[in-house]
Amino acid sequence: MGRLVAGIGSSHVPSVGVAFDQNQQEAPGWKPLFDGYKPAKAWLKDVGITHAIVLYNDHGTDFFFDKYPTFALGVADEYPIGDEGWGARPLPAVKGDAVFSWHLANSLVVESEFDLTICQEMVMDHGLLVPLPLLFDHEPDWSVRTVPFQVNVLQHPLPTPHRLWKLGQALRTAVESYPDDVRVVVVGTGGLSHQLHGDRFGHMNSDWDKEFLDRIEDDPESLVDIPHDEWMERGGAEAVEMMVWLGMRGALTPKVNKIHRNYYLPMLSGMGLTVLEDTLTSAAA
Amino acid sequence: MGRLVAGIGSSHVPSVGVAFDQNQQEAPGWKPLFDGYKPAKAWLKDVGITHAIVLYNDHGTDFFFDKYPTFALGVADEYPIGDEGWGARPLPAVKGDAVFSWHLANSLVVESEFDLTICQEMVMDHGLLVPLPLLFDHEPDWSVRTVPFQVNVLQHPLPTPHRLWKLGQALRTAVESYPDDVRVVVVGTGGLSHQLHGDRFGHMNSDWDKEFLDRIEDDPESLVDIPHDEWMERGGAEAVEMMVWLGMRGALTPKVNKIHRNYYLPMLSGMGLTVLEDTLTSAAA
Amino acid sequence: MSRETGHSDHIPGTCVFTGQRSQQGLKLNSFAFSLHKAENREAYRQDPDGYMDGYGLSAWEKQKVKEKDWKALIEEGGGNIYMLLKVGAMTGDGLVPIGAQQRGESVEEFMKTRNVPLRQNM
Amino acid sequence: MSRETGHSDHIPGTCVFTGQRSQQGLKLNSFAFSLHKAENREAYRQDPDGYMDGYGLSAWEKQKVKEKDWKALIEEGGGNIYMLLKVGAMTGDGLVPIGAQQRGESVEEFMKTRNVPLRQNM
Ligand SMILES: [Fe+3]
Ligand SMILES: [Fe+3]
Repeated sequence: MGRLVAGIGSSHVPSVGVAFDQNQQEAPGWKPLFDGYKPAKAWLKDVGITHAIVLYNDHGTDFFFDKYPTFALGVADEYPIGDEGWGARPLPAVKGDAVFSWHLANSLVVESEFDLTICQEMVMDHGLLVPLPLLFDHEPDWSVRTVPFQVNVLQHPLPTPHRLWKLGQALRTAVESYPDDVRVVVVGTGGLSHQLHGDRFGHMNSDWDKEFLDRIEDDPESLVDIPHDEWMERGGAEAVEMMVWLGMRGALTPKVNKIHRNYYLPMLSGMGLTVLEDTLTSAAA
Repeated sequence: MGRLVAGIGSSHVPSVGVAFDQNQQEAPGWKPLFDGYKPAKAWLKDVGITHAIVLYNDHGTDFFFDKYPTFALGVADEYPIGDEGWGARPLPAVKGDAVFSWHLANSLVVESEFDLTICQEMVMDHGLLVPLPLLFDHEPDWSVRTVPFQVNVLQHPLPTPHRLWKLGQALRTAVESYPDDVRVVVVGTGGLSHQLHGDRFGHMNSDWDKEFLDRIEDDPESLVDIPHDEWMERGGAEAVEMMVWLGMRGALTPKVNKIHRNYYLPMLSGMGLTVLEDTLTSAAA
Repeated sequence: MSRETGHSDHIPGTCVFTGQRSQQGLKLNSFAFSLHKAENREAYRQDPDGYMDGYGLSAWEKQKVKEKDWKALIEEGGGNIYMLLKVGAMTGDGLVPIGAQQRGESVEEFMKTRNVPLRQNM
Repeated sequence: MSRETGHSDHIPGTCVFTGQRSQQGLKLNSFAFSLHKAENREAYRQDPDGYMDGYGLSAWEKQKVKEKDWKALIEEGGGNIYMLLKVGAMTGDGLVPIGAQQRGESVEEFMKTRNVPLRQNM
């Protein structure tokens, strides 16, 4: 039977991918970031994760505004690495699990009534590719099977935080009805505070970032009614990505065990990481 | 203020488009079908419809299984006529209304939490193009502004009939919150009974078609819990299209005035037409 | 049953187009879908094998397309009827011959089962 | 307010990427999106005007792209920052110069406002 073991929230700043590929992990500006992922990666290996459902957003790698989905679920066995304008990163194609993904699709659409766009072809964006190799081995091949789940946070109208919360709950239902013994982590990526356009370019808000990291852990339902405008006012217009974390948190038990947290605020955005253990699964283990 | 004036259910058999373009309206095999639309078209003109929201399904004209949406809403000012394999029909490009469409998008996604795929580019399929010129003038140009709404009934998992019912209710909410004086008809297309593949090719069920036409009018909520399998068993595998009519019916008042109905069963499929007047709007008029 | 798995096949003579079938037939259906463009139909006519190779079709798939074995393409190949209809439109096979072949009947035999035999339908 | 209309512009210095802006900038953003393919970047380099003409860009849009006036493209042209970043990636302009231009600052002035000035960020 499918088990939801943990949830992870992570930022996905593209330059982290560049720094990773250039082996900058020990450089002074980057070390506080990369060191933060080490305990997370070790713990995920320890608890035997087999599958990662990654909620992320595309940034113009695969989806365009001709036809823009609110929620797009990948159902392939393999996903190519995207070229975001400067060539594809040297990573092996992301390894999927079509059978598991179609099961999730059936449960989400028929049981939980989510109006998914179902993708048999889907190209991976830094929204997923930045955190994935920080959390799992990828050489010689990925140590985890990934289900990509793309969320629109670019073109308004955006899904509400409440809808993302419900999505998380539906993902749990879907995972738990899977007949095979998969051990699943749900990852939500995006944020934290940042704004990338306008006079307000460079806006950051570490107070809000830290409050968010507390609330996503202890009191996540207090976040589900915050309107889009308030996410933008507090964190910056592009920080609506933070809502995606609610899709992760909604999948977990109300109370969670905090395994690890990291926060770093260089340059242009708050970079956060949180690792939360599901208490139902940990109690059963 | 936006007003929901009426709902229409209609079949969308491709050969009707061919017969229409070849002026076969008086041919003995076709006359019972085309005559059925005449009172509908006259009545729609009479009640001053300005906008049609057309719930239909694509049949491989614009959407493919690489990325297949459950619900796709058009938000353009114009939609090209599709080529379904034998050239595009000689019809003017379908006239849209981007401002109205984006209003619907905002309401459906943010207020009602539907996970739409939003289409600024969308090519029209016979699912929409067969009924449209039977219901509205199109020469020299369309007498109505159209909002295309594409529903997946091809690739399982399909949306549930219950979800389509809720969609109809959400469409009403969206129309009624529009500040301009638009007079809207919601059209649901598809069916009736037909199966186009397998040993069961050619299956039709006029008893079920007629029961459906009664229930969609008088007792639509009795249809929302029918599982996909039962729609397929009764009407044929491709008759899951009939569920789309629930998106139309859900937008209307529980009680409706029946304006017109037509049914014809030639060759391969039940061809139905129903015109239902909203009782709230008719009472207010 | 299909509510849970989406993989119901209990209706006789019916292949529900599930995710499983869509995955299996992705290349075949992608080829068929591409024929909504006139230039692609022309390219197919010029060189059927070369065109199908461009979509990665297997030898079996290419053979069944050329044999117009719609039944095999749907039941064994994951073909979707709406996509395959574009192949038929190109080769001059309408829905009736495609359906009759699946039923194991001639067009004439099939037409006898219809109440109003319209020339073109669906 | 934006809950109803999706067209909120009350946050100073912020252009929310609404449907209205997406409609306005569709061609511009389509051009920018196309640059995720290396062959398209090469085609642009060979003939910037011809390439942009192929996406139906207006004279104003072409001029602002060539002037690297990101501020105008976003505030007046409906440009989406994530799409425009692909133009910058091609022309060698990272997020920092793109952002500094929008703030009306030099890169040096902007860097002074940062606590950890990482070379590449975002
Ligand atoms: Fe991002
Ligand atoms: Fe149809």
